[in-house]
Amino acid sequence: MDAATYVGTQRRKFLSRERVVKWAPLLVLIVLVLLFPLFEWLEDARAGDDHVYLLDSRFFSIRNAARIFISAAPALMVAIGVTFIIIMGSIDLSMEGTVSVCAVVFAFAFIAWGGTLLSWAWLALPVAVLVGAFMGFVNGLVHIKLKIPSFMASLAMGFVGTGLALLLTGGDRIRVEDPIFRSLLTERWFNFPVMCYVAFVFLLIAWFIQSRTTLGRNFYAVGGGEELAHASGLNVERVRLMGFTLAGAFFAVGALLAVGRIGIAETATGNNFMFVSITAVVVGGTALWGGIGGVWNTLVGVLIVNVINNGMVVIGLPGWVQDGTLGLLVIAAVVLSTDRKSVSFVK
Amino acid sequence: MSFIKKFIDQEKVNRRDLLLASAYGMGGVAAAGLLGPGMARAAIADPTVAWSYRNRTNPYWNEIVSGGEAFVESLGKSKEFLTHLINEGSSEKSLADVKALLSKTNGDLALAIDTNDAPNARPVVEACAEAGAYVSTLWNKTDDLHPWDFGDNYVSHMTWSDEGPAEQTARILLEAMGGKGGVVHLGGIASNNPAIERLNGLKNALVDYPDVELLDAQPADWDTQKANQVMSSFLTRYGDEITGVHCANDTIAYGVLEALRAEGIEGMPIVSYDGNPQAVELVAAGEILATVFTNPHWGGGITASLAYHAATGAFKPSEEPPEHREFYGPTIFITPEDAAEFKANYIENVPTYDWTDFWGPSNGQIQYG
Amino acid sequence: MNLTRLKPYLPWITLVTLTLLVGIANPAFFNPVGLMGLVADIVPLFIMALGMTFAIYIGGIDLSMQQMANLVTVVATVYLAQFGIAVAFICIITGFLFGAISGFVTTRLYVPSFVSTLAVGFVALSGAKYLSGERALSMDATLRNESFGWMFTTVAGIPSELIIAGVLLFIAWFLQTRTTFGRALKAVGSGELAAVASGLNVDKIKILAFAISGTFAAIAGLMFSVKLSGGDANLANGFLLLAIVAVLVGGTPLTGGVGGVINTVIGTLIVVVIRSAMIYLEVDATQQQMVFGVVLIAAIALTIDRSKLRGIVK
Amino acid sequence: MYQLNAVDKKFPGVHALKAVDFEIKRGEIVGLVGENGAGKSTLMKVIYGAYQPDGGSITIDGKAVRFSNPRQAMDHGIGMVFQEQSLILNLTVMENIFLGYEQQFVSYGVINWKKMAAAARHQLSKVKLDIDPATITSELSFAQRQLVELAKVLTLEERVDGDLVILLDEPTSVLAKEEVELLFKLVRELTNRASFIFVSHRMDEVLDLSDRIYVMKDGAVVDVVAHDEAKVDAIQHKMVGRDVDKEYYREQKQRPYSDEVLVSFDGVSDGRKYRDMSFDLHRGEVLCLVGTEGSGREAILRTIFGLETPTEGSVSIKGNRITRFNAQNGVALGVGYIPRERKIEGIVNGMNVYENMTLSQMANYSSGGVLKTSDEKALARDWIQRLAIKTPDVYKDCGGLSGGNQQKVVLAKWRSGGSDIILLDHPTRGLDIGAKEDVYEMVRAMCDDGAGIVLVADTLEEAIGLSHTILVLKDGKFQKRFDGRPGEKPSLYDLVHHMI
Repeated sequence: MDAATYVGTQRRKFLSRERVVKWAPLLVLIVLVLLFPLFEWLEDARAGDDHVYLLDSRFFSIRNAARIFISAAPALMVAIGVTFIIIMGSIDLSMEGTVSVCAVVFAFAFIAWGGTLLSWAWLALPVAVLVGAFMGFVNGLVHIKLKIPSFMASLAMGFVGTGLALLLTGGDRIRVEDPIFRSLLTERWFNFPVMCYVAFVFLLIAWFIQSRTTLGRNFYAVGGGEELAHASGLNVERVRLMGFTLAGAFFAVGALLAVGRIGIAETATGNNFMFVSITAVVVGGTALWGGIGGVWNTLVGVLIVNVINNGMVVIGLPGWVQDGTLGLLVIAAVVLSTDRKSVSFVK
Repeated sequence: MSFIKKFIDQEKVNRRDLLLASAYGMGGVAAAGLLGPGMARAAIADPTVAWSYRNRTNPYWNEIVSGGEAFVESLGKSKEFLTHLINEGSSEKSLADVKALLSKTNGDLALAIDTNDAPNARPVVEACAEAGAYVSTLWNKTDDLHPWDFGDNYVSHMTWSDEGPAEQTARILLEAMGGKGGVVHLGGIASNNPAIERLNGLKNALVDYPDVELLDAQPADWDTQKANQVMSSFLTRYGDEITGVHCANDTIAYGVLEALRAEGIEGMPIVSYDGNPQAVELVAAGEILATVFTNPHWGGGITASLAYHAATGAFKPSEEPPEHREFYGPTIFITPEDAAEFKANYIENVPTYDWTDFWGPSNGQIQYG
Repeated sequence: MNLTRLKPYLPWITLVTLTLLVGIANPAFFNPVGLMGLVADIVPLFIMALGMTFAIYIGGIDLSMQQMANLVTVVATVYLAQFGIAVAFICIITGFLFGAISGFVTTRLYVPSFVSTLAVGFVALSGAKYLSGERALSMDATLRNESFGWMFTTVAGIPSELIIAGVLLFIAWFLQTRTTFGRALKAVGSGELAAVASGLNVDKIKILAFAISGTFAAIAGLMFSVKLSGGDANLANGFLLLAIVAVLVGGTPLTGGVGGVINTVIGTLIVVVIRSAMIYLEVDATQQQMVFGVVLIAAIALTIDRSKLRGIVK
Repeated sequence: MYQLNAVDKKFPGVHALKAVDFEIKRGEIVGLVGENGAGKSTLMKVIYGAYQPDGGSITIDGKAVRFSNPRQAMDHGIGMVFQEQSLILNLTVMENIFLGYEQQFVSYGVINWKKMAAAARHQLSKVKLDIDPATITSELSFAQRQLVELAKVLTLEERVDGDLVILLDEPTSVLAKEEVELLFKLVRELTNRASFIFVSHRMDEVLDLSDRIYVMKDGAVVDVVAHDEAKVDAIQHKMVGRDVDKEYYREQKQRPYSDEVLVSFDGVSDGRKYRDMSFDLHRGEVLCLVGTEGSGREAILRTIFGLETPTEGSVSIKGNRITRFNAQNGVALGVGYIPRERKIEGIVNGMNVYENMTLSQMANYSSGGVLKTSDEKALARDWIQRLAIKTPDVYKDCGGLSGGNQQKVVLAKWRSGGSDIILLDHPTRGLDIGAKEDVYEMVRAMCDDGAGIVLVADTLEEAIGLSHTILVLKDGKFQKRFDGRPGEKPSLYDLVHHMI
């Protein structure tokens, strides 16, 4: 008997458990998208109005899709950044600080260098991304060189970031009025503002990094088995450092889109990004213990969270119910997209 | 007031303090003796002046701070003389910071404070009275807490009755809507007093406009980004039914404006509150119909000034009438017609105030309903 | 003395060094009354950190504590008139139940505690908003003093709040070090699979750990509510991150099984010293948060015992 | 070709390597044996660059070299196949093979997956493994993963100019017998490509495969034996410095078991790993489950302990039919489980000796939930003495004990709690001879005390030597039952015949 014939090859089943779990987040998203119009239909039906399910839905419309995408775009960028970190099995909680600093630095530079994209002020865009990357780099250095677990290192770096943004602005908010920059929001192609396309391009870039570059694949290697990767000759520290730097750059892109959406850069620009982005990543099916998931999962996760938020207002849920409903739906989404058989225990 | 009566009153106050305060168990007269002057302390020659507020990300608080700084400069000191305590929206930090500062200054403190949340006012005031410091509060306090229950140490409380002004801006809005259509309200943090009052203002106005429907009211937590998202969801739910927007403050209005801009909607009637410089610009440009200026610069300065002058003994709060201890702050309406004038008077040239004219611009004693 | 022998004492050393630094820069810091007050004031934060220790000790985290405390401030304020001091039991039961739900979602539904507790926290927030009618409520002063006035008295010169904290600390310490439950917690934190293979009911232990952290959150919320004489759905905001930081700085790493409640005492004190140092050393207000972050990194770098992190630092 | 000359390595308090001379020639397979702690793993770490020697020199083809990390060693043609499987399970096979060396497939920053797949196929063909290189590694069997691992090391062939030296650290520990034979066949064929250093606890395998055998003891090489002169006894003698008992498996101590049934399986299936399983375990019996990896042996153990719920049939323990399967029930009925993953499932790393020993029976050492620590310590001291556990005191963290002593702590945990149904999953895996003998001694002692033992043995010899009864399984199905009375024991061939 020969080695090849003995160990043989296993055929993968078409509808394996892995596959079902893999597509569960998308399924959840679709269900949610179909669910909210159902409530609208019920409401109108009870009032005795004509309402064709989906067709007459205000939620299920292109205009609302655009609104959801607008609110999702900055969060998506931040969530993509943290996705890389979570794939490595680490966590990054510094996004609120980094986003604020990048937004503020961008606004200051943009205004100082001309205040319109048609001048040298366009340089403020790459400068902001560089600043984000630098903040991520420092975050990574603190984590790796001081051997502080990423949770604590990034949490503390988040404080530093927010503090730095406050120091820079002294509490002022900076308006970015340039109509060309603001066309991110105001200019629409095929019903969707430019910022949606920008976000999509960066999503593709992230996907490219994840699937076609050594760095991206190394994230998975580190997340799948850090010590093993190290033993295979991988410079794990370098991969980690690059990961945090890359995440910082994506946080910066998120900051730019956030400024583009509101037209204001301030210390509070970064608020709320932490829990939203991490929740989105997890809801999308990227496991907190690393090695599984990716940027498409994150897209689905971010959309789930934003669809829930938008849908709850659209169907007229009272304010106080919304938090709890979000909580319950998040649990449901994570439960459905976790392959329970593959994890021995969860903490 | 006779000497005897005064003494008895003083004793009452002390006993009440003994009951209410005294987390250290050193309340009342005994503590006063032990710690130094305490309640008996008449005057502090050179107290530390501090302002405790929520954060620096809201222009409103920056205005407050600028007032506080203007006041210390009027004393011939540098801006840096003013100590800042920022609570970041945490009542726990607010109280802890005050306690630390009291301990550091040994009670030689004149404190102006917004306690972040109404319930937090009591422990803050009690701690100050305990240490013999002088405190003036702004905005948040519970209805059962009064300066006159604490002798001289709780100098004053200033707040704004937002219901009336909010009602007036609402009327401007409803008129602009032609007295019909649908209005949405984006509120502050739901449990904050101003948020409640401003919504009530709108509701009061709506009584006279039966053809206008209040489509929805959702909290936007004073936050531009949240307001932006809530507004775009409103647009989905109500679409063209929305013909006017009532915002609880200016930062919310910014988010609303951007949500409308994203949809290419122009000329939607909007009113807001606070009168931040940026909002005034927007009023001048006609993008916002009206906002209410509460003169935070003056509020910030005069609150610190009251605490300071009480501390130095320049006036004795317990001898002042109730309307000098609990009073409403000033409100100024800003509409497109007077925006330019307002801008010239209040923003481009910050007026120089007489910080010893404590109650000149104030608006009467606080009424509890 | 070499560094390895010093390691277990690093949190202590950090605390003492920080205290001395602040004290030298501004001797007023050593005023005993002020110090006592400083410590008494952090009791709610400390109790919350104590609860958090249980969640982190088993290798999880509890992000619902702040919202739980918010809910409890409302529950306490709303039901004080009706139940008097018995409202404390309602609060504690509320905390226990919500914590148990977090634990259930984590263990039985396989949702990582980072997400499950966050989500349960949202549910608690909804409850708080509903119950409070989205308003700030205040307690009736007489009722409050009748039922909870004792919290603000002193026993032999020591504030009752501190005594409560001490009692809770003792209970937590006893639970952790002297009981089968504490031993089981350690086993779950250090080697969950071995605990399963030893026949321990690991799910039950974890659910209980989260229930305990919920209970402590409730006690913290109750004390805070009484202290502030009121409640609303945002009252306890700002506690969460500080409580986590306190636990971590004390030397209980997120990996579980190491550290414990005594570490949390030190951690909380370190956090408080850093925070009051800002005021004593007159750090500019706009710089405080940044300084806090930097000092935090230094403190964590000093206090964590990396040899106990076992293997990789994630 | 590759030489270590008087290499020295010291750690605080330990002289791990004492002037070790070591040499390997082109195309040679060199065995490396020694008891735990003899310095084998230190020596290997020096060879593949994880440790830097304190003294002596390393030469390749006469030229002195110095590696500061494994990567530099790899660049000199030295590769390592790890004992613990070192593939990253969430990556594809080809990614694993080229992990850390992806650069060759990258142009303009982009990985060319087709090119990598082709290269990976080439590597896999060296180990005769015909799988899609894009397969996710977790979908492979253990045996397949072992081959992928070897293929990964063989990439050095293309990458490095000189000759290859490949270290195989316990490569057979997770493989079933016939898989081992296939691996050996492959290794012999591969000697035209590389030299091998083979480390194993299984003496027969080392003898079988190696051209020369280095015997280590106490950090020094005590003998180098050529293949033809190698004798198990002689080598073991040198390793342990004493004679190994001929009656290795304590057959003379095997006594007949009683009629009392402890565990009874009647037509049990778990729906996945095994089907229609029926057997009885009696008091005093060692019942051994024999089969290849994946034959369902472990799943049966886990069912008895209560970690898995069967879908069909009935399980009775001491006459009680089990309806709710959980570990607490199992423990309460006297079942003790000694898992294969000793460091992960056996002991709690981070808890001390007495804490580990009472973990399963805390109720006995507490009243009202409060622990009686002095009783615990007394228990621990008693069992430390009974089983001769080498530990400075009862406060020692079990993670810091040697493998054999960890195993003794686990055994003490169950035995001290009165468990009389003991499930042994590879109890001697990774233990040196001395520690193995201790375990065998304990197995006999437990039987004498009236315990019933279900064993999944590390080797077939062990299975034959220890058991009263052998059940052979294949693909989750019962094949054949053998009676193992001393003198009538089945032969290796009998078993293998039914296994494959």
